[in-house]
Amino acid sequence: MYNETVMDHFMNPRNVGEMTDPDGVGEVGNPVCGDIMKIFLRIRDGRVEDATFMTFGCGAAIASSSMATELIRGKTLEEAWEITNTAVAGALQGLPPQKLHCSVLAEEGIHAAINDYRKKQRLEPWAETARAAHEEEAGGDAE
Amino acid sequence: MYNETVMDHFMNPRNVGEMTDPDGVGEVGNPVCGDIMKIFLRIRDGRVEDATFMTFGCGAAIASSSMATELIRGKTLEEAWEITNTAVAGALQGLPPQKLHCSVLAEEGIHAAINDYRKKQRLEPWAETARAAHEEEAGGDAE
Amino acid sequence: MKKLVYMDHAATTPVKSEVLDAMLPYFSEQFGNPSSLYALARVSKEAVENARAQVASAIGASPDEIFFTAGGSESDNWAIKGTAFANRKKGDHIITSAIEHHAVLHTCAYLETQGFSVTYLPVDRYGLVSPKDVEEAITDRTILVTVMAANNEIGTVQPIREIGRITRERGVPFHTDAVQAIGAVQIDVTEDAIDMLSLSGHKFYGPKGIGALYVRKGIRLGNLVHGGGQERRRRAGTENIPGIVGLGKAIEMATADIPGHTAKIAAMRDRLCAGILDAVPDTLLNGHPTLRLPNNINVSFRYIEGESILLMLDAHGICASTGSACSSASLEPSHVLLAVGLPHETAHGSLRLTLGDLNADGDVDYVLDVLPKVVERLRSMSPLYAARKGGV
Amino acid sequence: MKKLVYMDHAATTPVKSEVLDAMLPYFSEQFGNPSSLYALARVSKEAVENARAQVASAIGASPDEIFFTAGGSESDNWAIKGTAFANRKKGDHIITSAIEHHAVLHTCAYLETQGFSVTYLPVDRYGLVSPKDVEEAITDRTILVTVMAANNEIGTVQPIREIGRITRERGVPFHTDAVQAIGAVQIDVTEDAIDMLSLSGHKFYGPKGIGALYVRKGIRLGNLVHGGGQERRRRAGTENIPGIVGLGKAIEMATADIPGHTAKIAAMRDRLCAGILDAVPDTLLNGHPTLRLPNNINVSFRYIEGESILLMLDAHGICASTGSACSSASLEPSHVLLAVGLPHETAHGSLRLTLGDLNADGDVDYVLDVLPKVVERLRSMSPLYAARKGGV
Ligand SMILES: Cc1ncc(COP(=O)(O)O)c(C=O)c1O
Ligand SMILES: Cc1ncc(COP(=O)(O)O)c(C=O)c1O
Repeated sequence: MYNETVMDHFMNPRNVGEMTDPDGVGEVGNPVCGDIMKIFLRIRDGRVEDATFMTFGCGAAIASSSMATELIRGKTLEEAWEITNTAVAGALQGLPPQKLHCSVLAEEGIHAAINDYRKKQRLEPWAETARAAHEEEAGGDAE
Repeated sequence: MYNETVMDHFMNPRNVGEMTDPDGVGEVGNPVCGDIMKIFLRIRDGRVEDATFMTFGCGAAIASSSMATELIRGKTLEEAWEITNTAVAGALQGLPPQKLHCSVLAEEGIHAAINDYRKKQRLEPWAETARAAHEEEAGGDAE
Repeated sequence: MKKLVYMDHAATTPVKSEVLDAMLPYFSEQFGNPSSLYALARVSKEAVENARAQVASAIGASPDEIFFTAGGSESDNWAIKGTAFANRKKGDHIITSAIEHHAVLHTCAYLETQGFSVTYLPVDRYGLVSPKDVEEAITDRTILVTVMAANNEIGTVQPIREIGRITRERGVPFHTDAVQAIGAVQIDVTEDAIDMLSLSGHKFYGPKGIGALYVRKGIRLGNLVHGGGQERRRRAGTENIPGIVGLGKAIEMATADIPGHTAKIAAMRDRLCAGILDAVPDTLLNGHPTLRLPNNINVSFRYIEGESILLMLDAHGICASTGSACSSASLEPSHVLLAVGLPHETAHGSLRLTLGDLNADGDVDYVLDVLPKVVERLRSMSPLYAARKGGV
Repeated sequence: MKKLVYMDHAATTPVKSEVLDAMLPYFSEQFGNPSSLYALARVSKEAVENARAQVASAIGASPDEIFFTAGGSESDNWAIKGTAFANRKKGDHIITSAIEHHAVLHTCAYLETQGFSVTYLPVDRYGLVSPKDVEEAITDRTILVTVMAANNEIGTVQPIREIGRITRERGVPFHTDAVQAIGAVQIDVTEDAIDMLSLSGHKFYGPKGIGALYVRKGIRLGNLVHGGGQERRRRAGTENIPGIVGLGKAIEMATADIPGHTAKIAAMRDRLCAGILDAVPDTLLNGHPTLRLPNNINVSFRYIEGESILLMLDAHGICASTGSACSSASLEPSHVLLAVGLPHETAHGSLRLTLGDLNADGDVDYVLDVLPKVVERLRSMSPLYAARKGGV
């Protein structure tokens, strides 16, 4: 069902764990739907110095969290904001169609964490862009 | 589908053939239904001295003709008249349910031949007894 | 051992050894349920998808247009009922032919009890449906045309490409029962403009109890078997993996070289057919002289009845059929033979010989030796034959 | 080779070698179409009738009450739709339970679109249907009660004999989906007053793609698959002889000694179940403590999700399931677990282990070694678990 990259990020997830004193935290998802993703950020000079996650969810949710935190490490907040679900799924070499929402969750988690940081900095939160457009583009393995 | 007795009477039918100058002939059945049976009788002193048949039809029709002519040979006309379809099917050790009508045809063939003889003798033809009763009783192999 | 000459390939065929070999690992070793997540299940899943690609490629479809079923009958039922019930709001009229298999005809008859109306197109004396008749029968309430690719009794091959062209033009879905045609006639669902196509494994040296329905993308079709999410939610039931694998392998082999394979069978068939017509007087060939399946002979021997011919042939080890296999146990003469205009008594005397991979030239000689004697024997008992001789 | 521990016997089972051996002659040698007249066909016909007797005897039916189908899903569809459409004039109301297999539930949902009304009886927290609820739900428009004999996910065994007694008294036909029950629970259609019963070969070491429907004499039932005259005109399609033979052999073996066989499986199951509940905190056992299938364990591990458990188990060679096999690919938590009252997030964390002939004691030890670590590992990543720990 999952390709090797996904399985690698599921079996050996990068950046797992709660962060002590994070600069921004985003929690998205819903236990009713079977997935909750919590992204922790440490920000230095407008850059993501460290990013970790805690995830309750399926293989794709855990792999997406792992990949998403990898992708945003070292990026400026603007760059990190631009990491779309498509980018996450792409970096994972594709997700099954019914699992693309996990990569969407990762994008949302990053956004939530960045805006949490901005809020703490008393900055205006950034606005979400239309989601549908991303989802249409996202490629994926056959089921 | 057929038991050994039926197959024997089909593969080695007794009394096949047209009779020259028969005393009675009965033809029953209908080519539309796929079977025609013709019974020929030679009568001496009120007895069936000889009986032969010609049949167009399935295996059961041919076997029933063969068995029916066997059964009536040597019998008085009264006895021959009483040979029912049940007797024919029974002597054949049973027929599949959907083939019981072939034994009925044999009974009808005998009756037709006897009445043909009686007509030629300027005797009143005998009346058919109710057919349904016989058919109900008739046993048969499972299909 | 007693001699066995099998000439009933249209009824069913043995599973080819290569096909059985392909199936064997999936009974007891690679037995995983493809819906499951683990590695064992992925092997089954891949086997299913591989077979789907084999079936698709054999008929020019794409794999996601192929759905596995339990055989030709289920495929026919699904295509016809599924189309009818899903399009009820659009219309209630179905067009078919008078010589379809019972899986189509009885399904249509059932739909008539459910308020649909069905046109049964007549055929000419060779069993051909006229595309013009199809065209003229279409009304604005027509929701389906279903005409078989080739007939199972008399072997007549229908002009499905012309019918496909017409139905496509008129925007009416076209289903064809290709159960007898696969491996015998080249079929390309795109070129032939076919919207749905039924096939059945055991007719081309694959296993029994497995078939497929091709459904062109975009065709509206309700489900026949509801339940689990198998076959992309369109046909419920744990997949018959060995059956599916066998179907894939069998159709690949059956369609690899249709002209080469059929030429060999047709050569035997032609010699046998000519020999029978030559040796046995008062014999009619049913079906079309050239537009027919390469393996099919259907003849009527006047004055005798088919079942008794079969029994005598069986006593000589020859397996044959009178009409379709299903009708052998019934008392009705074949609806196909009646539709091509045979009188009842002639229809009753019909014999179908269908050749195939089990036959060799010696079989032809053997049948040519046995069959005329059998006919002669039965005629010698037949009052109709006696009357005809008398009459001449 | 990598270790493989198969604990998904409820999804499917491998074909037993004795069963495959019984099937093998019917693929390529005794391949005759049983509807035909010749000797070759009679061998097939006898094989089918022998299997029919085996199935009948396993459930206390008579052979002419057994009809072969392509599996459990077809049997369920046939029983339910066939009853509904044949009795439309009598009524339009069907009673079932909330925890049926999708083959029943989706069929009922389809019938709702066709004007029927369906009562979905609730179950208690163990998954039990109350016979009293059945009784109270029956109206004078009720034409069918369908309640499964045993649940495929949580293993709860239903009081079908009581339900049978009630429905028989009220004159309402009673169908039971016994797909999971065969070989695990003693069933006697006469004593249990069952009118129709579905079963499927691959759940008890028989082949996939073959099943049967028991239909008590005198029960009104329309056809699902129309066509040829097979199965006494009630289910069209050339018979899947090897499948039928395999089904017969498999059910004979599976029901030969139910108490002896299940005792062995239940002993392993009990040790595994106790071990899991012991080793893993925050774990709930789903289903009934005693009225359950002997091979079934269904537990919910709080704070983690089922698919990720399966993937990690698979990495260790352990085959298991979360809910029914079909739902593994879906995003919905199991309707069965929701029906017994589990909150969504707990339902998402469920694991089904179903033991069987492929297991030995060592497998229990192995799973008891691996599973707690897997749960621990996933919990260590779970924000829900962290929050719960924080909260204590
Ligand atoms: C309870 C129950 N009913 C019906 C079915 C359907 O059986 P099959 O997949 O063989 O069609 C299954 C198995 O999937 C089942 O567990
Ligand atoms: C033309 C045709 N359609 C449908 C069928 C039904 O196929 P099956 O018996 O595999 O269900 C057959 C064969 O019996 C056939 O010859």
